[in-house]
Amino acid sequence: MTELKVTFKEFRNDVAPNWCPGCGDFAVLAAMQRAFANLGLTPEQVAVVSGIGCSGRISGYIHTYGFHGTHGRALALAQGLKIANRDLVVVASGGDGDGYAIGMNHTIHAIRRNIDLTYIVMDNQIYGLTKGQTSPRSQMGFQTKSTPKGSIESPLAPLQMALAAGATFVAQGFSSDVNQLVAIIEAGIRHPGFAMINVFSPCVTFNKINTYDWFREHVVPVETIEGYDPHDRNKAMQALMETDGMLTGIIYQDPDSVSYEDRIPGFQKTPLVKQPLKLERAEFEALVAEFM
Amino acid sequence: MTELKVTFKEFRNDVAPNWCPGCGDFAVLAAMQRAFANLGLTPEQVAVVSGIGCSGRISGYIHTYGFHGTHGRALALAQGLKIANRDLVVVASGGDGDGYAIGMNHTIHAIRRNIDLTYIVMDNQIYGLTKGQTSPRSQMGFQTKSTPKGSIESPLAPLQMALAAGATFVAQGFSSDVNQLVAIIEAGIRHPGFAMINVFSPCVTFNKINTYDWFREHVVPVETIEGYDPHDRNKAMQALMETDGMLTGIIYQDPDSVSYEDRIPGFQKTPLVKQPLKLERAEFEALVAEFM
Amino acid sequence: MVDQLSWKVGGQQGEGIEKPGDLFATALNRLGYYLYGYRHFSSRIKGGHTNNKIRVSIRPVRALSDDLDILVAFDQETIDLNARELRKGGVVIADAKWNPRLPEGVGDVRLISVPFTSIAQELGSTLMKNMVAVGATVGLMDLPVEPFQEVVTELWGRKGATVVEKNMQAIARGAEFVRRELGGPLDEFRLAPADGKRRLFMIGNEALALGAIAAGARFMAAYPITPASEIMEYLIKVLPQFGGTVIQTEDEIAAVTMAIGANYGGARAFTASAGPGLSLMTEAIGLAGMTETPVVIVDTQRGGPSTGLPTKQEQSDINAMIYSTHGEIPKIVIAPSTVEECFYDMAEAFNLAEEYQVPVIVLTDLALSLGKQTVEPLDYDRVEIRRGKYLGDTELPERERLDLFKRYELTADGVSPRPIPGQKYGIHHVTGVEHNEVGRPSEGAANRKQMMDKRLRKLQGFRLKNPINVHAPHEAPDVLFVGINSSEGVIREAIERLEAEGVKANHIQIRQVHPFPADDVRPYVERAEQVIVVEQNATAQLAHLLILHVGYREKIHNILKYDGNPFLPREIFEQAKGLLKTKELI
Amino acid sequence: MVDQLSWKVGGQQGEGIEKPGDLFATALNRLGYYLYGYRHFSSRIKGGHTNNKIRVSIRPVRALSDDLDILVAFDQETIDLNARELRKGGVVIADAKWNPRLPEGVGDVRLISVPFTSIAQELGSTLMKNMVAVGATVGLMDLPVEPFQEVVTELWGRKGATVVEKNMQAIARGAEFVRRELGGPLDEFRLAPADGKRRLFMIGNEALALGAIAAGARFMAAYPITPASEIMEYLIKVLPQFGGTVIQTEDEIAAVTMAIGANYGGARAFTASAGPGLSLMTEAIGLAGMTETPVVIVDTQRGGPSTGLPTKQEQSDINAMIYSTHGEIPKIVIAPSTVEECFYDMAEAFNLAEEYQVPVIVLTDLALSLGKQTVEPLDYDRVEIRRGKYLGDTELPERERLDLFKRYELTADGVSPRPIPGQKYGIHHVTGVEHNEVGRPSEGAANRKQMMDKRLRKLQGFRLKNPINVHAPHEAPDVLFVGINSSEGVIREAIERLEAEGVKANHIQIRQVHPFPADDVRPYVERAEQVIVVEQNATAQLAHLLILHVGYREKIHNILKYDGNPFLPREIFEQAKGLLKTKELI
Ligand SMILES: Cc1ncc(C[n+]2csc(CCOP(=O)(O)OP(=O)(O)O)c2C)c(N)n1
Ligand SMILES: Cc1ncc(C[n+]2csc(CCOP(=O)(O)OP(=O)(O)O)c2C)c(N)n1
Ligand code: SF4
Ligand code: SF4
Ligand SMILES: [Mg+2]
Ligand SMILES: [Mg+2]
Repeated sequence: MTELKVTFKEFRNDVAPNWCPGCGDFAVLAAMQRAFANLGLTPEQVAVVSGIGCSGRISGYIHTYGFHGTHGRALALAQGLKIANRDLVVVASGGDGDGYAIGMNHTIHAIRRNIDLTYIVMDNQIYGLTKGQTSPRSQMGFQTKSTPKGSIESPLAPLQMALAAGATFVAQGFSSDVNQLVAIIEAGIRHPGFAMINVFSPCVTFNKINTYDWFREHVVPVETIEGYDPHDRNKAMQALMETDGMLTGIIYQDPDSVSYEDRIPGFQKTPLVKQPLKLERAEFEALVAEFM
Repeated sequence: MTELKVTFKEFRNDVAPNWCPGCGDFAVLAAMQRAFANLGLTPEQVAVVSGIGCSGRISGYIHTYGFHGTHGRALALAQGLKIANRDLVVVASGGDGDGYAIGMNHTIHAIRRNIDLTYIVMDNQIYGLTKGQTSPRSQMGFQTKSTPKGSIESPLAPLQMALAAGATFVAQGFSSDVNQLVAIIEAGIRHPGFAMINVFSPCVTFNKINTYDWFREHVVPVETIEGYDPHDRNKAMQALMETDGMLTGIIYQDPDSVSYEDRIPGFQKTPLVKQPLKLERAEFEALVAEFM
Repeated sequence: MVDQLSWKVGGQQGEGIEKPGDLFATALNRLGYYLYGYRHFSSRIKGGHTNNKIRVSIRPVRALSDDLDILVAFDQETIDLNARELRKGGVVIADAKWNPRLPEGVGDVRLISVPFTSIAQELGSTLMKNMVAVGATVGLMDLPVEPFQEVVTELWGRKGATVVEKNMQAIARGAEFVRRELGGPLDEFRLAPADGKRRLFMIGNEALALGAIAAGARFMAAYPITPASEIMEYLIKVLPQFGGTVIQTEDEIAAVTMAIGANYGGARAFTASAGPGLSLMTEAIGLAGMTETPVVIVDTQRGGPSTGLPTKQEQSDINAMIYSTHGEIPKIVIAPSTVEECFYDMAEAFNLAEEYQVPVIVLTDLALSLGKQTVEPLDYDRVEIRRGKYLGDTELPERERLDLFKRYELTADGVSPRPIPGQKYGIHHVTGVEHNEVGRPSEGAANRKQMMDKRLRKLQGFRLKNPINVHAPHEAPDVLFVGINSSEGVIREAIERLEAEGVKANHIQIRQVHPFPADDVRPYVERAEQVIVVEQNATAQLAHLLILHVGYREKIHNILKYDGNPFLPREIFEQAKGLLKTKELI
Repeated sequence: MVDQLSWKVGGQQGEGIEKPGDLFATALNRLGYYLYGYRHFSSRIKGGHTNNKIRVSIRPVRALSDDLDILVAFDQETIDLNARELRKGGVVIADAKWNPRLPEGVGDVRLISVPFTSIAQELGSTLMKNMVAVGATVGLMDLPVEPFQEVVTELWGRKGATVVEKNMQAIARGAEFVRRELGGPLDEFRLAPADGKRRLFMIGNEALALGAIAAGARFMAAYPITPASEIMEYLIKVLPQFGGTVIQTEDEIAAVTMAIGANYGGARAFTASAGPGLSLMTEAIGLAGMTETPVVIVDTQRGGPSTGLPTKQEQSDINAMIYSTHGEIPKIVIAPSTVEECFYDMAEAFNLAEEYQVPVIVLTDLALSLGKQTVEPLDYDRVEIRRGKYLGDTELPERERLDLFKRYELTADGVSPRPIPGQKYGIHHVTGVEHNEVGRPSEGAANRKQMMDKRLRKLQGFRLKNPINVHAPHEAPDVLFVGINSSEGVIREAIERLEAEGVKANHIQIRQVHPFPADDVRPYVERAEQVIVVEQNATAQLAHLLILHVGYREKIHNILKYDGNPFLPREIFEQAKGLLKTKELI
């Protein structure tokens, strides 16, 4: 059997990422590759859809189908794609600016909709690609190019928002703990519905506050919480609030989640894209007859 | 002193609202007029900015300054306006589609920013003006024009989202209880920062489920909760989750809220709009000298 | 007996006045008459005047008539606002209940007060006053009652035989009352018999939706908006039968982007909206252009700018549809003129989108999208499915693991083969950033130029099968009329009258808006003494396209209308006469 | 001695190679030389080749030179990519550390290996290798060391005298090394002395920001994007001094809408972005147009479409800026050609926005927005503040309580008086729905027409003070060059060479893009034998504006470039010669 086993190398391509050395996004890339391999997926079964940002480049660094879209719209692309072809494993990804600033609306509504996708946000609490402005995740007082006197906006709590929006799967990883991240992504992909995964992915170039060390000191793995039950939405919310959003691991999963696709009236298991385009003459005539 | 007292009639104009008889929005209009009067405001001190929808028409039915903008963007207009003239009382308003579908992103970021505005969402859990499609507030299974077999998306919990976004004032009213609503709006306007107010405002024409009676049965006024403390964010979140978002009254208020305007470095108490446009020659020359 | 007749029903919005109009029109359609309707309504739910003007004829009609033969009024406001439109000898039928009266200065018009409400009450429900009103029309026009029986049964059959019976009684009573009042049928309201053929009766939006289904679209993502919502609402009802679905998105950006995502996945998917939605889609349309992802987008034009006149007729998005989005992409814009063309063009749009791998915008206007009209049979066999270089159902040849598929291969026609996700040997990358042949970001100058050239090459020489509709009987006409979208019928009627006065007029209707079919249009412009571009906007957008692409600026004149109402034949006729007079042609 | 010289420094992005370029340029600026720079960079943070090409001259320069005199290379890639650009006898200065070599086929070019790194190490930090490189240039060009001392002190003074001293030593050591290597200064690298005047040295974005402040803008709402971000970043630093602020919004829709809200409130506010942002603003721009709310929007054009080439030069948003947004609004689009004009036009944009109560788009391109250049003194006295019918600081006459202010009064010029919220007798309503004079929604046909006419009337006959920049020495020129934005300088250089070959060439640069200044442009087109429109896009957008508004299609030719790089004088010169030859003019 060993020769059949997919390894993460199957998901590597020959592009050298243009991320800065040490960027947290390398770990996210590696974790995605390993998760895909662990799930026994083949490259053509997967599509990685990404937004614009340093993080958004990820779709070009992985050997799967990839769509690098517009800023903030990865989830809209991904949802359309999944509706077209529900056999695909669709992973959307991007930065915290992409997903929580310009794209926040789609994030919330994708969560509500619960289409079977996995969404990975590389949360570095800053805008990397545009060279270091504040992001909705930047802490109050955080000094950046755009907030030289410190940010004066309250940072978003994306996972609390996700729970409030009715998320059925909420998890958080950290680039320093690739094993945990792999497990989270695997679980997210297996989850029947929308999996919301926030990853602390340090920007070593522009964010000198929320560094690897800083995160290491601040994260609270769910395992450290006695008897943590990831099936209780209210408790999950409480735990997030109490840890100021620093909880990592699988924070909440609805065991009864039914994906959007499975709720659509008349929607088939056979992907749309494999169904015939042409109507039968009789079908057409029946439709038209309604107008006579 | 009586002759000086402002009455809500000051805020009435001569337009007959084109809302359906019985629409919940009439009560919101009346409550706004009474709240303004109770606060001793005069019409020119107030600007009502609204979105597009049945509810959005409200800016035309009140005798104050009014700006009826584009669908979903009332808050962006309102924030710009307030920055221009912080002496104004700015109230933004619109429907649940306006604020929680197309405009949700602005809602969240306005909350984070905490500019001193009051935002009133007339939440009828449906799209009124476009004749009865599902809204992000529609319950699962809710049948509308756009969901004849029932909605299959999980409804948004706007006030939980608001708390997760760092709201400093969160309240909920109901068109049947105008007195409560007046009190909420007054408190919201007095609150130094962003006041998020959701109002159950039934659509008598298209929503035959979430009717006045339905709400009457389901709302949970905060007063009915023993020892409810509106200053505890976590408790407020819990109470919202436990009541499935049906809590009414002032649900949370941060007593230490400092408005965005008061945090902006160098921002004056004198409104921008009253400051001179022209630079002094010396100021200009100092700026330019930096480039030599 | 008359060949045609114009009927209008009016009342307060939200009071169910759609019913009598629909019933009247459907019954007459069943009798084989041709119909053309236009609804006047406001951006509010209840209250405010609304009306439905329907033209009935024994011959095809594609325009409103200038005047009105019969006005059915459910309130005094309806009479006050519309009575002036009645021809000499026209009739107002109104509910006796509120003592209807004709306004001052309305000349030779007859008012018949029919006790709509009391008859309905006698029959058990005031709701039936609508039926009494229909009956009054039946009496006035001396119509057979059978088709009404049929439609009433379809409408209320589920509620039981008594309900049907009651409603039919209401119709009979209304008819009887009017017959008695008139003392016998008036010849001027009796239509010549129709051919009795069953024809389709639908609005443009329904035809667009049918076209999409016929083309194999099984996914629509959309956000509600007037006057586009019916497309989505129809598909929501129908698509589940075919395994498809509609997602009502959070906004139009999500809608179009989802449609792009689904097309990337290999499905045929689309969105539809009106001006405000299209404006929001601007960035995404550029993404489709840059990534060469097919996508179809319907723009049902309404009164602009901004929220504008959401329920009114206009044709003012032409420029925006051609030029919107930053940078330069290939894009196709087509504009059907009739409901039939809505169907065929919509189906064709999906072919074009896939053949050229570009966004295709199907442009309609409110009158076309919402006007209900008699429609010639829609021909199943005319709907082709052509997917161009789509490889989704092809077995791709094996290749080395990292030898990515050249999704953007530089080809002679600029179009590259297109595998879809899921295919084993089709892996490639797609990006809105400039990219190389396998879709990887590339900033190189040479690659950039090649890729821009490739993309723009795709539509060089592009030509629809029918880029313009031509009615050009004259070799050397006095005037060429040029129109777009719903104006075809009204221009033709104006031309009939002009021809009757000796004017030689040709007429083309622009269906291929972009790329502009200059070579097709030019000969007609050249041959004409004068050109009159008829369009519903204030800045003569279509005329400017002519000037830009064809020239002959000095020949080109405009008839513009931008008050929210569709053209009437008389308006074009008279303004054209004015323009022609200045040229001393008449 | 030479009058001008072209210098380039290159290396890996994110390795601080901006420093030596800035230091070199600033020092030469202090000496009174004129400079013109263009940075080549990529859409990534670290890694990837970047370079900064700077032209230095004793006379004003507004274009890059075709070739290069000196290339300072921090890696072999820089040599490989740029050595071919060197003129015969040009010099590469490179770090000896990595054994630099000239690529095959690079002809008569001299390579000087300077031990950047080892000298820096000796001085205590490899970071100083930049300074050694600057020193090498100083040596090669035989420059005085004082201005460097000055700039180094400004840069590192805060870190203490030792740091300054060390850096100066690094410069001295580099200079010394090269002098020794050359055995004395080479005349061909010695610049003729400059006038020693202190001039401004800045990028277009800074000038735009200064223009906004000078015009009284105290609020900017924006979302970061290349190549616009510097505007926002500069204002973030500076506006607090003047009580103003910048909000970094959640997206561009919020940005422009906030700016509209602030303008409605009576402040002067604006936003700035590039193509993708502008596309997202499409709907809001329509709102500003419909509600007649002034707003200024900067579009810094970059390579499109979609994300395109975010760090590259292009001029491809012209059509989108004119025609975007559904429906029809009055709108002004102006395009400065120089950094000075960025300043004045930006300030003027606020006047126009308020005088006409319309959105004003200030269009630049990447080369203009980011190219750092010597700038003539900015004249405080030339900045006027004109607010048109703004009534915000007027005592309004008393009126009845419900007698709303006629914010949309129908006036002869179409512009209506504008009170602002807070004024006691100015209460009115504003809406993007069609409205009456007091701003209440109105669907009436007559009102609609009046209001459309009113809005469109505002810009009838609109004309900037300088709608075009004119360099037209010839009464009957062989050719008229037409350009836009940053191409002014490069076109002028090409013309100089053409004139040297006997071609008579006029030149206009379009500053008023919309409404198009047809009457200003026409005479120049008429008089020219041939017209060559030089623009950086693939579809000849500017040329089409000429054809549409002025005609003379047969005369109009294009020189297009859309590979992401700015024009070089030679390219225009040679292509123009080609075009002129076909006309047998040369
Ligand atoms: C519509 C639009 N606006 C702005 C930009 C410029 N832009 C590119 S990436 C980015 C934000 C990057 O931040 P984030 O999403 O956090 O990604 P990171 O680079 O930090 O991974 C911005 C503003 C754009 N490409 N498109
Ligand atoms: C960009 C845009 N998209 C769509 C519309 C159409 N539209 C008008 S109101 C509305 C939603 C109304 O629902 P809601 O906001 O809940 O307000 P309500 O009418 O229920 O008060 C929509 C979709 C629009 N005006 N603009
Ligand atoms: S700038 Fe930050 S986010 Fe971007 S690649 Fe570098 S380290 Fe990563
Ligand atoms: S449709 Fe509903 S929301 Fe709109 S006015 Fe009528 S009752 Fe109110
Ligand atoms: Mg980030
Ligand atoms: Mg609603």
